[in-house]
Amino acid sequence: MNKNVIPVGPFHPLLEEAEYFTLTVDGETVVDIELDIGWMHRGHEFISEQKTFTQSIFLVERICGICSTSHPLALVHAIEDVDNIEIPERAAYIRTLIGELERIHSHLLWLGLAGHFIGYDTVWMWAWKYREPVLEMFEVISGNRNHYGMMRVGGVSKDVEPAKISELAKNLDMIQTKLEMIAKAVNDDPVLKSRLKGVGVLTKQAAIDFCAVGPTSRASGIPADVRKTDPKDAYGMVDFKVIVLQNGDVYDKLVLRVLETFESIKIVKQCLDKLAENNSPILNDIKEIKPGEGIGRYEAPRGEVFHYVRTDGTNRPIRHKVRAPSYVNIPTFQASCKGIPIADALITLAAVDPCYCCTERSLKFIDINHDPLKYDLLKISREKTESFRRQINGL
Amino acid sequence: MGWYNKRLAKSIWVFHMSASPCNNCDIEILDLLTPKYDIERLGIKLVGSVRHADVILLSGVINQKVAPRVKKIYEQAAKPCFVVGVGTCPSGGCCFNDSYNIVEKREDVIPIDMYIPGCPPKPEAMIEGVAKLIGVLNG
Amino acid sequence: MGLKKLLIDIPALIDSGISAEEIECEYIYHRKNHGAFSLLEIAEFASYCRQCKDAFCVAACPKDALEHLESGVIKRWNMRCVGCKSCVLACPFGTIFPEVINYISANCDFCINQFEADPDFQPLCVKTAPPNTLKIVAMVNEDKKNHVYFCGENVAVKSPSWRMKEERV
Amino acid sequence: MDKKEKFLQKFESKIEKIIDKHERLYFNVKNEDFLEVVNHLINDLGCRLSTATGMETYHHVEVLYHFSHDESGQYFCPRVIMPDKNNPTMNSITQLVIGAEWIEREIHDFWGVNFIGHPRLEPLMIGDHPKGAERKNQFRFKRVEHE
Amino acid sequence: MKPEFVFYLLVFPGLLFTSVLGLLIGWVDRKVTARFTYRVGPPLFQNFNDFFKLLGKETIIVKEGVHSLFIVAPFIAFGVMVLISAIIGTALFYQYDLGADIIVVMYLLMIYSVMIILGGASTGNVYSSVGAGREIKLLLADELAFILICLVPIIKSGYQIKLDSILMAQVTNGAFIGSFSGLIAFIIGILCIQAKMALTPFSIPEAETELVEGPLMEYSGPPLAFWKLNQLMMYVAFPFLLILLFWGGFELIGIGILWAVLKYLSIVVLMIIIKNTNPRIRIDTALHFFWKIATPLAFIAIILAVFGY
Amino acid sequence: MVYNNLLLLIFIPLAAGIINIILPRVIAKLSAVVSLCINFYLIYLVYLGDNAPFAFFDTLILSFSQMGFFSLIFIQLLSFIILFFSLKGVESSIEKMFFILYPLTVAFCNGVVLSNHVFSFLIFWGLSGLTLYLFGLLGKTKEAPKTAKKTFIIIGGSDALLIMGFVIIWLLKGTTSWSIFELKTALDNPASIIALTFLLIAAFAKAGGFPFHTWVPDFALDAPIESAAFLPASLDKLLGIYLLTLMVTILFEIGLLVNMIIISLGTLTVITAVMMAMNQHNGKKLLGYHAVSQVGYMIMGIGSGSALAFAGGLFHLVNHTIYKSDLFLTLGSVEKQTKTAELDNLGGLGKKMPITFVMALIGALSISGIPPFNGFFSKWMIYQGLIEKAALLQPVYQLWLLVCIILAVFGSALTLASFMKFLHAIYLGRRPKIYDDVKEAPINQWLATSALSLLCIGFGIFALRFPLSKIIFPAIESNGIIVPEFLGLYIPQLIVMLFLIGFIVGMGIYLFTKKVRYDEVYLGGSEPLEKFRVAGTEFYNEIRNMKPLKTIYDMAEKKYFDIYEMGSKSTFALSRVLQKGHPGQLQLYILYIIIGLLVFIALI
Ligand code: SF4
Ligand code: SF4
Ligand code: SF4
Ligand code: SF4
Ligand code: SF4
Ligand code: SF4
Ligand code: SF4
Ligand code: SF4
Repeated sequence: MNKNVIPVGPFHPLLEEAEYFTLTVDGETVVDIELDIGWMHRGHEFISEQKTFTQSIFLVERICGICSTSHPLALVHAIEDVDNIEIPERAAYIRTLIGELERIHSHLLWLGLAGHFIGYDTVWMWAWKYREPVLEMFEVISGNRNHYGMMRVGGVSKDVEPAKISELAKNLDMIQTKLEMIAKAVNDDPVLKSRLKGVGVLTKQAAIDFCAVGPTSRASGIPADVRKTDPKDAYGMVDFKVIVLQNGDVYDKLVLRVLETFESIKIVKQCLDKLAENNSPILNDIKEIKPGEGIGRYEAPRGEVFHYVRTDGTNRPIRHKVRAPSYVNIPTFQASCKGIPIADALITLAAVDPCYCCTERSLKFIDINHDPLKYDLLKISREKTESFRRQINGL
Repeated sequence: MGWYNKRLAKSIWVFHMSASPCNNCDIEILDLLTPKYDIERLGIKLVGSVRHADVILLSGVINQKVAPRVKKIYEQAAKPCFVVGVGTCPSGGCCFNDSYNIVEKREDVIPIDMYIPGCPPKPEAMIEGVAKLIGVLNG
Repeated sequence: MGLKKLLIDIPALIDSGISAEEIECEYIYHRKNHGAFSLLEIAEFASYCRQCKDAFCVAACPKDALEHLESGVIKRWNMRCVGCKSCVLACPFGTIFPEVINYISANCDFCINQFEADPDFQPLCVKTAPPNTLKIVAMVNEDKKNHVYFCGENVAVKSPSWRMKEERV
Repeated sequence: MDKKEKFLQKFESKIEKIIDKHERLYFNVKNEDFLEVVNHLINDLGCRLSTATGMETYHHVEVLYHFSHDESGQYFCPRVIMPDKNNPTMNSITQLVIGAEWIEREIHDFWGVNFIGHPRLEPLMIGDHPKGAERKNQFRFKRVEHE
Repeated sequence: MKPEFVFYLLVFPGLLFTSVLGLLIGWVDRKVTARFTYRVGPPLFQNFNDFFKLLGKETIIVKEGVHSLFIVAPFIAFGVMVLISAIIGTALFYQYDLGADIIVVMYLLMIYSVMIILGGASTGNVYSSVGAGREIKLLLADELAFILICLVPIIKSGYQIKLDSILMAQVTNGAFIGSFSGLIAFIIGILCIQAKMALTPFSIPEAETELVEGPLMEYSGPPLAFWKLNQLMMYVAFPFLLILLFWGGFELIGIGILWAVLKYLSIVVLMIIIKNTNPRIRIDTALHFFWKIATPLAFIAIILAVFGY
Repeated sequence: MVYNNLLLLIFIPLAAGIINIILPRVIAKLSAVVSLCINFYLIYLVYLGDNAPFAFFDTLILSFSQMGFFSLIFIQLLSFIILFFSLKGVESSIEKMFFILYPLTVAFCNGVVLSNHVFSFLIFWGLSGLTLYLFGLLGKTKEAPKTAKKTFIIIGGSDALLIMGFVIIWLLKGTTSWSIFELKTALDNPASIIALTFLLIAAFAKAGGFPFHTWVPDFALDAPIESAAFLPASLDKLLGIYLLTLMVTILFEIGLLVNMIIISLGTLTVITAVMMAMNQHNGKKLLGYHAVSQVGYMIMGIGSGSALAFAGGLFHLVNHTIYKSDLFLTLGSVEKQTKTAELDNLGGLGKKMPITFVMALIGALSISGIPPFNGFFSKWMIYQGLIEKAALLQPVYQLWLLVCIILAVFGSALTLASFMKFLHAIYLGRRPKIYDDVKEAPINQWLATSALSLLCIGFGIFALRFPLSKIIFPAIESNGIIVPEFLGLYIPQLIVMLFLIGFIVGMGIYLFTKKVRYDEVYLGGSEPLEKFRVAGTEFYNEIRNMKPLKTIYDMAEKKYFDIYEMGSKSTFALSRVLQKGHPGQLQLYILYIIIGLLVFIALI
């Protein structure tokens, strides 16, 4: 047979990031898929080892902006795991609140993008319209729409002002009713259903073999959810269900995400209630991190985020490993994309909700030469600070 | 070409190029298209092929692997084509300056005409940036 | 490391006029790790510091990062310190060297790993420091006459010490 | 932790340097026994491979695997130590878990670990990019040259 | 060739009229779409700005491609679109046939697809090639149903194939849309032109998020401007064709003008609504839909028409 | 008597063929060309009225008829152009044989269309089949002998039926005249229907109508491509359709039902062949299937009993021979340059062979019936004829006819589709590296294809002015059919003018505003590696894999519908005997025909 190969990427409107697949096709049927990553590789693990833990939290937030609190949460879990640090109850609720709000916005984002990818821009616009209030809630809580900077080792950095809680709850109710409307519209759409049902099936066995996590695996019938199996923060104290569906196709992934959004709303409501009555401090200001190693994880909207840190007693890790959910979910394409038309393959690629940003963080190299890296603006500003300092010292 | 520039200013088709960002800028760029911000009312449209683009929205510190591609894509764009660096990443490298894998001088890879700082910049900031660009085009 | 100790000769170091930044370190886990800074920090709090009762430095620290340990020695908690150097300004005795109190703290592991492999090992700090300022010595006891004091297991400091003068040990 | 106890008993002779703290179990395994342990973890205990961490220390290169036992939240982390820093070699677990393919490729890319039995040991992240590779070599194993 | 033909072609209802109306209707499309999604939408002259802006941009030609074909394709398509709209328009507005009957129009319409395919594929771009493949498959899908529905007015007008005769037949006997067969054919006709214009749910060849605009991917500058213009001109030509074939044409006196505008707008808005409430379907689903659902329905319309319903 | 233009028309190429056996190659080419040139002159003389019939011992053997003259013109025209194409580039090992067979074939074909006597008709008919077989044997592929055999058996078998058919007619008629033109039979008894069937089979087999078409694609694939352009694409079509025309006008009185059946067979031919063509991976085979599918239109037109459609059918025959030879020849040029006609391996040659590409494009658009090319005009006439006919029928017949019309119109969309694939796979898309130094075809080749393409355009735009009014209408009217007014309206000149105005306006704006830059292909930033290509041959996989079609295609691929393959199994013994007796000698073959005739006469 003649081999036709189609490259997808690195800049392809399918995803907002640079990614690169080569699809071998027969007509329009994908017979083989090859993945090439590294376009987003910025060396987070390496940078993190140059920064203090507190800085690292901000750094890992910038691993990826979509679920930008998952990585900080997993990192603080890991650091806390080194030294068995406890956090105050209020902090636990705030963490959970932020985490779940983020799940809502992230799932809505995916829902919208999925609509966009199959040319259904109306879904995109609607989903994103109601994602906006979630971002506003973030702005009320943390001051930022994204990259909230809320996590700290031992607690959180900002409190939820009690006066705002009722407003937030009201907002949430609004979102819920609107979401119910969208969910209904999406679920009842026969064209959408016929377009997505049975497309890009990831079997349970394949999900296990590829170690898939998060919605990708839950849609294939694997009931794994870090929030339940390793409840940190307030997850042990709130009531919620883990949604599991069986078919593993794109449609199930869609439904699963929609249902999960409602669970998240439930959790957020509980957190808000608890926050209204609880008055403990929000930060356990720890003094130092002992040498040791720790594992932290968190159920990001896309699945388990895994952080491993090893410390030597300074305020920096000596090894910081990040494993993002997409890192294990993306290879499942090899199982789910073969033998289906290009149009289906592309929506299947998107159904995993892959984010290459965090798939391609990574690694440190040991360098004894301290060769200075060259930078521009930052360097200039640092030099400026340095000269100020010298002047002050000189005085 | 004042007349032409005015047309250009009223019809800016943007191509969105993510060169190792954290994705947040990209999401916020997309956010611009959605109901709350709706930059289509300024005649701005997102296009999929760089051949159609008038403005390339570049986000992210450019890493070594993606740099040649970024350069290539810029060369493949139909001129006139402006490059707007969205976010702190293209303007200052954000927190990635210590990385071994990013290019040292982004301007060597792609001539950036305008920066919109912020991490990520608020959509309002981006709109303002775009408005400034339009202002420049209008002369 | 056994009996070997890393001796820091502070007067000699000051005399040499060379900044501590220029002393290299072969600690591999962090790039740009100034192992010597952490040595100096140990040394300054151990020998120069007057260990004031109502320590100005402690009071001045905006982040509560300084603390009197039970032994009287001041300890800087690296998770709290933001390197603002208020303590440097506050100390009436100029005890605290500004360059060592950094936000990003450095570490010296005394090259234990290397010594395990090679007993005659000379660490990079010893090699790159001005002659006789840093050296590996085999000592069993403190040599108070020559103002050589031990801090912890692996370090010896040669410096005039307020602690000794006031016989507060 | 019933499972953990049993595991420790079963492999008493094969694992060492056990660090056991609240639901995380770190232990060293020799390369020869490694596959057996992993096989037990995956097929008998039903663990899921979270990831693996490569790291270089003064005298060796090590790879630390993280197996999550999802039912109980327990982590099993076998650590394989390779004393030959210039040419670290160990067994690949890709036959047991397909999902390890990328993880091991990445470790190969950054730490030069040769996984025996890996189907496709090519650089993953920056390997094929000449400049990246050059930089990577600049950074990697400087220590060895220095001595 | 009479001189007024040039007027028909270049001014009304041909080039000038169709392109201006097309650009305006393009705005209606974007505006309605925007309102659908709670947005404001672009300003009135947006499409004009887009068009003139593209004229001033660079044209990039792919080195390895077939240059002349790449450049000529959009203009041939443009010429054909102008021609078609002039033919349909003269029939509608002047009840005069401009040298072509309905069969010719049907075949002329194919040229547009041919040009998209040739222009796109001439670059050697894989996406364009896949897009070209889809374009032709889509053409096959809708063509069958389209032939059928074009036969309905032919039958109903007593086997007339001249456009003005079909129109006349409606003037005397009432619009065909009033009969069962006419109605069915009209509805299927809307779906067919939806597919011919490659609007969602049939935006398969140019699937932006899959194929990066497919055949148009490599185009830039003036040729792209003309492609976009062609697409917008179809917004005029196709509804006009439907009105001509089924809805009794226009009666441009008094209240009739309002009726004419309403007829036209209702078709356009219906298309926009379909476009906005459906996801893009797969090409095999489209084939399936047109061949196994629309065609039998259209055939029923034909049977009804033959028996006079 | 010796000097008779009609005889000379046969004799000169015959002589050229025979002396070519001893002439060296270069002169052989020359003699072939010269013989055709003389023929042109002869035709001119005939046109001027010097068309005395040729009789042999008082038996009228050759005579002039408008229909025959019509065919004659196009036989010479096509032969000449294809000969010009073949002057350079025919494989040297077969060149000698080629230039012997070529004039012979022309001679035989001329013989068929000039024959008045049934016997001469049959003999020339059989001889033209023989040269077809011999051409098939010249093929270089492994399958060539098998294909040649298959061709021969189908054609030869149908010849036998043809003979029987004529004999039946002759017996029914009960005359002593053996003139073709005096055998008109009414279809009122089973014997005449059998005769009609036999003749239909012969015509279909020669022209390549369903279900006797199966030799055409195979022949196209295996025989030398010039001969594929020469015989199945043009001369055989002319002969087969000539026979069909004879049948519907001269030999039989045809009723409505027969008309409908012939139309349906035509439709079937159109659809089945084009569906098969769509999924071919070899260019020659694809063209071969199209050669079949287009016959469907002619059959529809000629068999419909409507004058307009009849004229359309004849015109379509002309057009088809033109554009199909054009397509075969361009493919031949490509094959000569690249050594392959496998669509999978080709691609992007449009840049390297621009003239060939344009000619192929024109051919492809003509065959797909895109206005203003010639293919459209004839199809348009056929549709009109059919629609006109439908208007007069009972509802049930109306529906039947409408289905045929729909399928025929759709068939041209399918044709367009498969030619888009054809063009894409050969000329567009990405060029594999190995073809980087492919050159444009030699001048004789592209001149030949250009001539054909010009004919495509000219016949399309000036259809009414020249080919229809000067050649085709007279041919029809000689049969007593008056061509009525057109039902629809199509003024190609006007359409083209108007189109050109629009086009020039657009082009003008472009030329005024253009700023051109050349660049690499844009693939989202990835390197344009050689492997990133879409050959285009799999465009129609979705259609192929659609539910009911898939089984049909699978069956077709297993040759369930191939009358020869099926027949060869059942008539194995017979065919083996036939094979033994086929060393390819002329005398033997003539002997067979005569024996067959005698046996048959004896039987009756
Ligand atoms: S999982 Fe995806 S969205 Fe979340 S941080 Fe990682 S890359 Fe971003
Ligand atoms: S402060 Fe924010 S923008 Fe600045 S470098 Fe840090 S993370 Fe980036
Ligand atoms: S002023 Fe701006 S930069 Fe400074 S802290 Fe506030 S938000 Fe950050
Ligand atoms: S500027 Fe900030 S938000 Fe934008 S890509 Fe860079 S890190 Fe992400
Ligand atoms: S002893 Fe070793 S680790 Fe400590 S400062 Fe010296 S070189 Fe660095
Ligand atoms: S550092 Fe200075 S102020 Fe602080 S205890 Fe020592 S001498 Fe006192
Ligand atoms: S430098 Fe650190 S220890 Fe000193 S005052 Fe500032 S925060 Fe406190
Ligand atoms: S160093 Fe400057 S910015 Fe930092 S805490 Fe002190 S005063 Fe604030």
